[in-house]
Amino acid sequence: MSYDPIMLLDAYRRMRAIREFEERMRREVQAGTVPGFVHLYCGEEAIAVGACMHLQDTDYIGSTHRGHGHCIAKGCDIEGLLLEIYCKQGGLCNGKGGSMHMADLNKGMLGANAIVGGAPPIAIGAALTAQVLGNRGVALAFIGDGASNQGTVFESMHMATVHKLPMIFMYENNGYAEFSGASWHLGGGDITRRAGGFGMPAVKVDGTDFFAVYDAMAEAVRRARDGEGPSSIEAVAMRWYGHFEGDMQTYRKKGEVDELRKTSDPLPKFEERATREFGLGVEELREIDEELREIIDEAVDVAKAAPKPLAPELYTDVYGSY
Amino acid sequence: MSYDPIMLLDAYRRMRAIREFEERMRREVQAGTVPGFVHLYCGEEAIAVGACMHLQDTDYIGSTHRGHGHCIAKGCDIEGLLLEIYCKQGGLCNGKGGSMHMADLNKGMLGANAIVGGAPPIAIGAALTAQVLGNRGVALAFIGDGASNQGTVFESMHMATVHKLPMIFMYENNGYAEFSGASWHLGGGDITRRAGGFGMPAVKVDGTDFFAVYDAMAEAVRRARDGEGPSSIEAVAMRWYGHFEGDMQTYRKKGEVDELRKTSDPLPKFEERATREFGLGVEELREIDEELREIIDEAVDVAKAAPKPLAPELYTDVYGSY
Amino acid sequence: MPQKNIRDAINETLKLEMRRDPRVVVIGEDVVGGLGGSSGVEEAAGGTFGVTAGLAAEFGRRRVIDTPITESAIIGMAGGAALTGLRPVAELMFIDFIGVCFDQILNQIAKFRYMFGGKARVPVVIRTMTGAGLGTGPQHSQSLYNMLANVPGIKVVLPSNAYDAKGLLTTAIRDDDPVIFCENKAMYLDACEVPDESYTIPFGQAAITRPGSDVTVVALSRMVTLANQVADKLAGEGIRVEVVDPRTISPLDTATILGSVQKTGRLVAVDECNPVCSFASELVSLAACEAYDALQAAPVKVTAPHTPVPAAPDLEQYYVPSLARIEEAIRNTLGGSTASARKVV
Amino acid sequence: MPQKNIRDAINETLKLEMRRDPRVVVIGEDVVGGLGGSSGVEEAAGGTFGVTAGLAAEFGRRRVIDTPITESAIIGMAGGAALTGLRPVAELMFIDFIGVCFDQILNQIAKFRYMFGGKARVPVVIRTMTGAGLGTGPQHSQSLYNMLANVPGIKVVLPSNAYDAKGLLTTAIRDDDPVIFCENKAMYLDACEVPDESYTIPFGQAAITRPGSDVTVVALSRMVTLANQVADKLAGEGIRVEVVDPRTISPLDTATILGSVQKTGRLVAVDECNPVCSFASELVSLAACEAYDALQAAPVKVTAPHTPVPAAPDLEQYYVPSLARIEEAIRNTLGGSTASARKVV
Ligand SMILES: Cc1ncc(C[n+]2csc(CCOP(=O)(O)OP(=O)(O)O)c2C)c(N)n1
Ligand SMILES: Cc1ncc(C[n+]2csc(CCOP(=O)(O)OP(=O)(O)O)c2C)c(N)n1
Ligand SMILES: [Mg+2]
Ligand SMILES: [Mg+2]
Repeated sequence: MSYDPIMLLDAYRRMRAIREFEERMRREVQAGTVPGFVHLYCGEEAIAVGACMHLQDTDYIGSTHRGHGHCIAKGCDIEGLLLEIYCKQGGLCNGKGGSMHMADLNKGMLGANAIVGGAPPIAIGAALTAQVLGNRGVALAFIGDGASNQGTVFESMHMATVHKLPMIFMYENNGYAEFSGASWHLGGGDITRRAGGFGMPAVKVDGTDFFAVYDAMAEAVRRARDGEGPSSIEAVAMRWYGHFEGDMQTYRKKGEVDELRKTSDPLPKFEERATREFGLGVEELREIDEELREIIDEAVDVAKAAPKPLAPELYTDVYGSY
Repeated sequence: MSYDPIMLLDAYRRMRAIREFEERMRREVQAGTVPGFVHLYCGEEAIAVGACMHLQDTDYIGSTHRGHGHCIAKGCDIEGLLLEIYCKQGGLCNGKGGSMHMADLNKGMLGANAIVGGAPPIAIGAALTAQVLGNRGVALAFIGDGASNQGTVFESMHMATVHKLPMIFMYENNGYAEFSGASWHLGGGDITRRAGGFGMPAVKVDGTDFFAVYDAMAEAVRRARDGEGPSSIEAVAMRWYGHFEGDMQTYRKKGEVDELRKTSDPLPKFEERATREFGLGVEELREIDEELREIIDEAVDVAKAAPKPLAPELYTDVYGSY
Repeated sequence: MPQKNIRDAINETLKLEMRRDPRVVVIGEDVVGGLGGSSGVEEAAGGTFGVTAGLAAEFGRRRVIDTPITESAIIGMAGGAALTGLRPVAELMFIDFIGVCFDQILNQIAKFRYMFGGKARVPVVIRTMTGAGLGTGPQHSQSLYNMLANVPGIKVVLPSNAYDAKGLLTTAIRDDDPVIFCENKAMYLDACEVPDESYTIPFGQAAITRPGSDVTVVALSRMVTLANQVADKLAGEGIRVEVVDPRTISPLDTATILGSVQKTGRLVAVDECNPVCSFASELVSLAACEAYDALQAAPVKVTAPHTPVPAAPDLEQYYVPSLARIEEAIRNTLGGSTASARKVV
Repeated sequence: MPQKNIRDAINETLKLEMRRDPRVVVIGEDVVGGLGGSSGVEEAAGGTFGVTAGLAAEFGRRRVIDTPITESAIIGMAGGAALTGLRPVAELMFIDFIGVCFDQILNQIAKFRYMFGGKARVPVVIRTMTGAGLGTGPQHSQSLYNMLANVPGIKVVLPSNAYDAKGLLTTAIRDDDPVIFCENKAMYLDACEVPDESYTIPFGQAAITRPGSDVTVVALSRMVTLANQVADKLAGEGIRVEVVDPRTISPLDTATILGSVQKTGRLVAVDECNPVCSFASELVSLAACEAYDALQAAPVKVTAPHTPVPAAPDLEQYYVPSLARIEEAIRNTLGGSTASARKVV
């Protein structure tokens, strides 16, 4: 496969944006400035970006409680996201959604979702819209390894096969669901084999390898756009941090994450190949790094300084018409 | 495999009882004497009986809206069943359950269930009890082809594999879910392949062949009792009648059922082999037929004549203690 | 004007709206039927009770969409389709099945607009069947609309006749918010005059089906029919019963209800739900909090008891509010009391 | 007597009951934690908030059962186990997740005994977390217990302090009916005196946490704490507030509530549920129907508004009933009215 360097630069920018964003969020949570539960995406950047590089604003994604990375990969505005995480006026959802319920329909982002397994049924609805309108749109649901056990997820896969929906099930196997390991909670099952049982192509890839995700996704998107129905991709990439910020992670052996950082960091992995094989310049990547750091610094400042929603807003937006 | 003739006689008796019972119910529904929705089991007798011949009263089954056959196969009292279907005093559930909710815990029958996919989660609970108490008990859920698409069913299979529960998933693929055919509603999926994806042994058998069901079940029960975990069996046997009594069945081609009666009637199939290979006498089978006809005739008379539940019973049995 | 029953009025409304707007699609189990069947017939069902009959023939299977038995996926898919440009009318065959898909209603569809800061439109209608009385037992006879009225973000509609069914369903399909449309399964053949052309009935506007000044009876769905009958009977005795049919319970026309109570000073709330946290309790609470000074007697609730719906028709008849119990409640609140109806309940 | 917080009181109760009866098992997501983890640690969680900590060490994983994320199977399995001889205590992590397993509660567990003609015993407890105030947003902050109170066949318990939590949970585990045990997530660290030994508190028996004669405030769970504080404050002004904590809302101690209203003539119902068909509406309805003659003023409801729970803490503080709103309601029903608390709501 060959890759457009402009696409690759864009992909790098998005992965780096996620990394910077999440590392900053981590420090902010530790400093106590962020309300609610926060679940970080570090280590899994290549999944969201490898997937979303194939999608337009008119394609849709359904997300999870660990949704920051999906939002950034799908092109949501960084400042809008931060304002939302800080629950401020002008946030993507005007502060009513917060970290676990961020959405941006204009960018085809159907919402983070604090109900595990909540998003796939919604995402197949977006796929149905594309099918009925015949607009070659596709929809994708990000689904955790833990979420892969939820009945709603199986139902969604099944419905998608019956109706040959233009749908992609992107499983993010990050090794854990809360404080339990996937090797246990998947029982005798295997995400990919289960998906295959529903009669759709199902592949397993290295989720820390942007190119692996991107390639698998290319075929899944082609199938979907050509009306051939749904596909499943299981991307394996351990999460670097706890289930939520504050998790003591006693279930992990010491040094596991240090090891991951060394051997499986999606960013250096990408950079190595992209610079070696596809001519990206290390220089320009560092410029991107710098630029993103500034953007995020500024956006965090803006978010912190922004006004809180006013009390009467509690009552608005329940209905479109009353 | 060799078969105990006493067991075979018993199996015949149960299958014949189901057939007589259901044919009689059909005439009664047509005569307008039966309240509520009634779903008949004719054509599928070998599944319930092939399964239940391996079970004791202390083993449990979860059933469906099409539950008469399961009840009879599991040893529930015929008169108690009829009283219940007629919603009379003395019915298995004192008339509060009716055809779609009959249960008999003393016989290990956890209830017919009018919620499609409702029973499997309950059945794995019975399997959990057996596991925790270490009593070598097993549980089995009957699940229709249509029900096999319900999230609760997938969740139950998964939970059973994770905990290696002594559980059997007995899929009754009778070709249709209401007015839609299984070849369509299963999409690209296949019941057995899907079950296999969860990591349990999964086999497909001819559900009109008692011996095939019985043999598959023998291994599944052994595994379960020996603590090796759950199994799935898909037994294929078309239903002879409509989804419910009254269904016009325009989705079926003319003559389909006549053909089934000729080629795939589980009773003659059983009789042929049982008399030829295992020494059952045609004479004694005819005596059983006669006897059952009388039992059912009498029980229907009893049920029709029995007193209705009295108004105050509306208010009882909501709680054990108030 | 032509007479039409509720089933046909709903069917006609679906057709009119699908003709009017290509984004309207119908989704559900056996809304057409016959796929995968051996006869190859085009339509084997048209809905369990025939409500969606003929839709596929006119609009094709791309817009009239059969599904497997998988309610979470049905409702979620309808919600997701609504978020992204369709206007789905999903069918939840019986409201009792809400348990297998409740998250998609409670936490997803109902909350999208709010969670997303007002930036979502969620034009989805969920048609479903409610009500006891047909001997269908504990899992096919419930009402449960009280639970839905409790959920912010959805609208809840309960038509009591064919004319209202058409007008309210038209409004529901054109509305940009999620609507649960409750069809009482015992009423499909109830007929009245229904115009052929489209019309809308606004949400949150109660109908006074019997004007009166002695006592206010608020009733819903099939209970309106019973309340009207009792009102007619008592009119013969000179008792002027006002029957108010809210038609939509979320939003609720509190002004009309309170206005009536202010006039009559007496309230009987008739409701097929189980009593605790029921819609009847809500009505009584509304009157007690907002029309306290006008009340001249204790309000009376006529509801199902705190029991599941029994399968036995002989018990079920005592489960559902009856003419006798409604009449007794009216007499009670007027100060009299007939012993008769108390016998059983 | 030792001081214990609610978390520890519940943990201790589970241990005592598991020691007492080998049929008691605990089932839920990460009630232990750590299986399949790389460290091999014995217990990585003990419940999200540590409520089940140490159980596995004492009783082993055969009785303290971790599960995948699969709530329908968890709740159904617990129900089926209860039908067949165990006494499971299942954990539904947040009550908001009820949507993904509601059928197993609504149509299965709650109805077994009735559908089966009284021949089933269903000794299952579902522990779950309710309540807003921690900034956890629309899908992790709901109350929803009103919906459960509506369902015949289950009992619904909401302790307001550690002493009650222990006594009520003991009763729940020993009860042969399904019980939903609602733990307010903002109260786990609230402590009071709790004996070390086992004791039971009967269901359907309200506690009067503040005796008074001017106005009755009925409150639940965390709202009891607020109501007590307001009562204490107003006592300084000579206003004698009686605070009634029903403790169980199904069954409900109507006698104590009505007795109090009969005495005071005034009712304020405080409830964290959304208002329509809420438990507050049920309380007002109870008083209006059954204590009509005693009422001296319109009852007042203090509830959450008809909106989802917003993520923004700055909005959430107006969502949850507050000291100010309770105080205002009390003054209103007493005839006075302070403008202050109205500002926002
Ligand atoms: C229906 C439901 N059940 C349980 C939870 C609690 N919970 C939140 S995240 C989570 C683990 C999810 O694991 P996984 O799907 O692997 O996603 P990850 O956190 O690893 O990204 C759980 C159990 C929930 N939010 N919703
Ligand atoms: C949750 C739920 N959805 C839908 C229905 C309506 N319904 C009753 S039986 C049935 C078909 C079931 O098909 P299958 O599982 O194949 O069983 P069969 O009738 O063929 O024995 C349907 C859709 C229901 N009772 N419950
Ligand atoms: Mg995970
Ligand atoms: Mg079938």
